[in-house]
Amino acid sequence: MTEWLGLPPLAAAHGGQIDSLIGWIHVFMFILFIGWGGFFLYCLVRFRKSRNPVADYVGVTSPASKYSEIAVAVIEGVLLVGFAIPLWAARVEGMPSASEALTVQVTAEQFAWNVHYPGPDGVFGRTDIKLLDLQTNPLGLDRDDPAAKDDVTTLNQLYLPVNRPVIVRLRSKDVIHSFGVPEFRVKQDAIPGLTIPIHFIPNVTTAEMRTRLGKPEFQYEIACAQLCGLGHARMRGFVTVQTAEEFQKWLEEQIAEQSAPDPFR
Amino acid sequence: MDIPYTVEVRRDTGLNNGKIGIWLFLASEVMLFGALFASYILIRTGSPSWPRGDTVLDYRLATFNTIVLIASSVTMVMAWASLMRRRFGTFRIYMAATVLLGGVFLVVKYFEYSHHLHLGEYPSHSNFFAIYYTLTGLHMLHVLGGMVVNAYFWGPGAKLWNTNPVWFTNRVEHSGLFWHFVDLVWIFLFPTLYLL
Amino acid sequence: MSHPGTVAAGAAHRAHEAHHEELGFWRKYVFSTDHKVIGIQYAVTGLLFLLFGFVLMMLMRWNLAYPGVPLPLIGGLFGEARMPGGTMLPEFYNELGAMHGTIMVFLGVVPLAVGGFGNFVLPLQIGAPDMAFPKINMASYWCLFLGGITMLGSFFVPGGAAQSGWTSYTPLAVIAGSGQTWWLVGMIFLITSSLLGAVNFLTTTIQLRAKGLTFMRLPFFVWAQFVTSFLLLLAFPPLEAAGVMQLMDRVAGTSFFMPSGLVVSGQVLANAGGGNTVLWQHLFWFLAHPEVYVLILPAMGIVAEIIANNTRKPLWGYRSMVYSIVFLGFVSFIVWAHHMFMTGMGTAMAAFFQTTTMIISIPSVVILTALVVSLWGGSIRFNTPMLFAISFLPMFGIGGLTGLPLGLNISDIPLHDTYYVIAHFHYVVAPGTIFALFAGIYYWYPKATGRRMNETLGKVHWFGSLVCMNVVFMPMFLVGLAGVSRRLFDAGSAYDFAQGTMHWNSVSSWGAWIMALFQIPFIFNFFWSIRNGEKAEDNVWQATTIEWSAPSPPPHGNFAVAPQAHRGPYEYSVPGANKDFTPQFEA
Amino acid sequence: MSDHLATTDHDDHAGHDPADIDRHVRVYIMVFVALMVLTVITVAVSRLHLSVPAAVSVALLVATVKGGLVACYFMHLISEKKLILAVLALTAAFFVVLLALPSLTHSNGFWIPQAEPAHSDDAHK
Ligand code: HEA
Ligand code: HEA
Ligand code: CUA
Ligand SMILES: [Cu+2]
Repeated sequence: MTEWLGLPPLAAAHGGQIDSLIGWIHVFMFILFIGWGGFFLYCLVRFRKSRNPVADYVGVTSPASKYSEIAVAVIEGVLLVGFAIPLWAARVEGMPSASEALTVQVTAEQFAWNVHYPGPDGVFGRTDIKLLDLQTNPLGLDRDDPAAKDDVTTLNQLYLPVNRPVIVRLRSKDVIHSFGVPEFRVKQDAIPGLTIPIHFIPNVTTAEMRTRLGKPEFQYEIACAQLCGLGHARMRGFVTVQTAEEFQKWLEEQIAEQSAPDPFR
Repeated sequence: MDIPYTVEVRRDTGLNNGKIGIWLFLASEVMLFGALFASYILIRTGSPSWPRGDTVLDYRLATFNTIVLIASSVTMVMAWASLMRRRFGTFRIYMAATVLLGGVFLVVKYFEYSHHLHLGEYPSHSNFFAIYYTLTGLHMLHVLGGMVVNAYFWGPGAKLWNTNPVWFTNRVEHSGLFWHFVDLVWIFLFPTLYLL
Repeated sequence: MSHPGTVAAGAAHRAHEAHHEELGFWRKYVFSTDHKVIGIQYAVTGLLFLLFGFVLMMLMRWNLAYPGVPLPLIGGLFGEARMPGGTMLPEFYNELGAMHGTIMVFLGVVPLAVGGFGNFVLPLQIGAPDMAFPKINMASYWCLFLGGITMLGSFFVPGGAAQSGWTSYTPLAVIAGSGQTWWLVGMIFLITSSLLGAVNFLTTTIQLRAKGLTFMRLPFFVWAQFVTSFLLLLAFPPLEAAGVMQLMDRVAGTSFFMPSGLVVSGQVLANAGGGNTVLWQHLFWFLAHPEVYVLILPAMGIVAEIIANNTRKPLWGYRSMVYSIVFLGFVSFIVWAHHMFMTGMGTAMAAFFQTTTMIISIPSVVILTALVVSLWGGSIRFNTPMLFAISFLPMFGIGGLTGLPLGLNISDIPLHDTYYVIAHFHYVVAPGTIFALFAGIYYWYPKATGRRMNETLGKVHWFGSLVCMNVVFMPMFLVGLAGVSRRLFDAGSAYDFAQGTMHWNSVSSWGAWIMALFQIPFIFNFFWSIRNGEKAEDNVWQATTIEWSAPSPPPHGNFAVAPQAHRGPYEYSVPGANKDFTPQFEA
Repeated sequence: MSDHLATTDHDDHAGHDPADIDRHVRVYIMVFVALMVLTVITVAVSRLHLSVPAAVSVALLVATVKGGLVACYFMHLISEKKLILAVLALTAAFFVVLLALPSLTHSNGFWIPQAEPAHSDDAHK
């Protein structure tokens, strides 16, 4: 129901609820605006000086406006208590269990998204600021840590399996960024010093979205939404949603490639 | 038309302009220090360890300063009371004492600061020192401001006594309100920074 | 009572001639303590800054419409560091953006709406000879002036002006170039100015009301200024404190807002760490949310005055408007974190701030409804002030209503920090507040100068501005709904999903540039009418409030005989009266 | 009475005749003594090294009493006009809001509470 608002195509399970809230609230706004606006225009025409030379000291006596104000308050209350609060609770508290979900760590920096998969052991390898190297090891991952052996890191490329809950643990190395993926109806600030988990279920693969939109080049994009410096406009990442098998295959390839001994070390 | 109620009080509010003005100003000061206290709470509760004030600061100096500042508040209120009793000479003595006590406070503060700076404990040393310097520094500026105003009423400003004693008394009362407020802030700063 | 004004003038001159004639040029027009002169100083300063802020924005709009295309003709003027070959660099865009926001809010609208109209109109409207503390009033203006100079000067320091947005979020602002330090110092001046002003307005309103002018007989404009001043008084100090702390973080190396372990471009920052980034946001929005009501309440006050005058009937629901505005002021202190929904807020606090945000929209609805309903039964005159004032209503309506989806944090997820937010608040501040301010200028100009502004030019100005404002800002809703972030120097041209919105940016930009042309009649009118405008009598608009009993322009001291209020502020078209207005000041 | 300042229309501060002022002065002295005693008490209690919550409560309690004495007597709030008390009540309300809401919001965040510093545990010391 929200095409008319021009929202981007939807590709996450929870997005429908957000969209319908946005849709309904806009309907509500339009009705109010048309109602007030119609009355307003009518007054301007009907009570212009040439038509109504003598003003009426009392004006409106009907209580209609009071009822309309009460109606506004009630509707706002319903949207608030009925939708917004419970939906938010589901967003932040309905964290899927670590076993069913895929957990990924995304560390923002000026001006890139560092993606870190724990690999099959489900444990993120140790990171250390001293190992950090802007070119070769932007996360400072300690490859000697056993837990890091099967870890996979990528730059600006987030691969996700379709229809499986994802937990993205957001962090930042320097300033505040904001992780936004319009099609997923997801946005969360990445704040230095905090690790903020968000979760969602992507439910349309990139391939499917390409055919659906008729755009063979289509990619889900991560857009930084918080001013973070000169490169803010270029802090673009990509999300590729694949079937479970494709994703598994990709992950294994990456593990093989990245755990290979580093010839330069 | 002159501005009314600079000296006499307005019937319905029972106040003169200056009294309202100074209290409004103090209200904004409450919010100023409030923000700093709020920051203190948030930063302290968020940090894994926080030094007890008396392990890094000299609480004895601060206790001395507390006594000095409280004493200056008393002399301030006595200065005003002397004017109410039309004893201008006593007023001068009390006012001088107030300013001098303020000076003592600043001197002690000076030694305290230079001691810490000497040890290399700059504001950047830790969040404890950051908040310590910010809060006490801002407070010190207030002491300084209050001293300037009080010195003015002790010296050149006192001429007003001869032409409009009521107005002068009001002014001293208002600058006293500020002075007491500065004292009051210290009363909270003292335990928060030095004892806890 | 024939003409209280003339009597007032004569006597005022007799009483004051003696020592006021002696004031030299400097004391009279520059370092003046007369609220009217200060008000005009404020207003002109505010207007100049509005114009300046607008120019900054027109530059930005070039790069948004034609990203990467060199700016023709003037592009070379800004130097290689900012626009090499006429192409805008992101650092210059960020500079312009941060300064546009700061200047418009703190140096444009606040000085004009509060400093200008508050100073000029409020004492006259309550029948006072001046503000309660004239010297503090002067100090307040000069603090603003210093703040303005500091902000302007910051464009010329190495590295340029502040670039971290008007919100100056940490850590970005702490690691930014030296322009940010100037920004902070400038803000400290501006805050001090507003605090001094607020003390003065509050004391004046409480103490210097004319005899008989009870609180429930105050014009709505005075109420608006009164509540506004409370907001300034209590909300600004925390930002002052925060400004000092950010300054410490920058120059003394403290870490109030700097968490541990920051790594900037591969380098570990040498801060002690352990600070709290979100703390800055709390302190900033503790001010900045009330601040947005500082921008809107005086506007509502102006609009209310003008609507009552030009419908020739009392404001409908005056009492409920007063209660609403007081309530609104109160609640505005507890909604601030709706700007911070995406910082990781838990359910309980999110619910709290959403609820207060919904609550605070209700008094706005009540006030707007009362203003719209006031039209019913009127005998409406469409002069320039009235045209601007009635345009305010639907424009504010659009801006206010679009605040609702932002206020519910679930719908705020896709909309936060997109152009939807930009569109929302520009509808309230630009065709909202700015229109109300234009209305106020046309309305009180005769009081300040003794002459009216030209009506035809005024109508051209109104029509062009109304159309252009919508052309500028309506497309931004679409851009925002499509998910395009704000503060992108190239309008998002790097992103595929933003491609569908790029054409809207040129529409907005052309709207803005054409709107600039429509300001020319206004600027001309403003200066030309000082000498050549049609002469205005003291009560040109046949209005009822006390300022119209003073001569135009009012002399020093305003009234010779203290005026008295005998009735409510908007007694228009009283049944049985011999004329359609019964002023407050007539016995 | 002529050697005393009685502001016109001054019906607060109970008139301020000589006896009144003398009584005030006696009150000031008593308050001074009380403040001194309380200062000694806070310092003494802090020497006991109570547990943090207890120490904080005692210290703030004593400070509040001291502050209250200063405000009520030196600043005459005890006999001040309603208008000023109202302004201060409003300020106090927002003061509490400012103190409480940021901390509450912080403790209600859904981030991982003891966030490991993004990269290294003790990069700085
Ligand atoms: C004057 C300024 C002003 C005003 C009045 C408002 C009013 C409101 N604002 Fe707005 N807001 C801003 C200025 C303003 N705002 C600014 C500057 C920002 C961005 C800051 C930044 O990030 O840089 C912002 C951002 C902002 C956000 C944060 C968005 C985000 O960053 O994600 C939110 C969220 O809750 C919000 C909500 C509201 C609400 C609920 C109101 C309510 O008070 C609105 C209530 C009004 C109504 C409901 C209208 C009722 C009227 C009618 C019904 C009559 C219609 C009449 C006719 C048709 C004739 N605003
Ligand atoms: C009061 C506040 C205010 C006002 C009035 C305006 C007015 C305008 N603003 Fe602005 N704006 C902000 C406050 C304001 N803005 C803020 C806070 C931001 C966020 C900054 C940030 O991201 O940090 C912002 C950001 C912002 C952006 C987004 C930038 C980005 O995110 O990258 C854009 C984009 O188009 C924009 C455009 C405009 C336009 C076209 C106007 C036009 O409406 C301007 C119209 C101006 C006039 C009509 C002035 C006329 C004056 C005269 C004619 C004076 C005459 C003089 C004499 C007589 C002496 N603004
Ligand atoms: Cu990262 Cu904007
Ligand atoms: Cu807000």
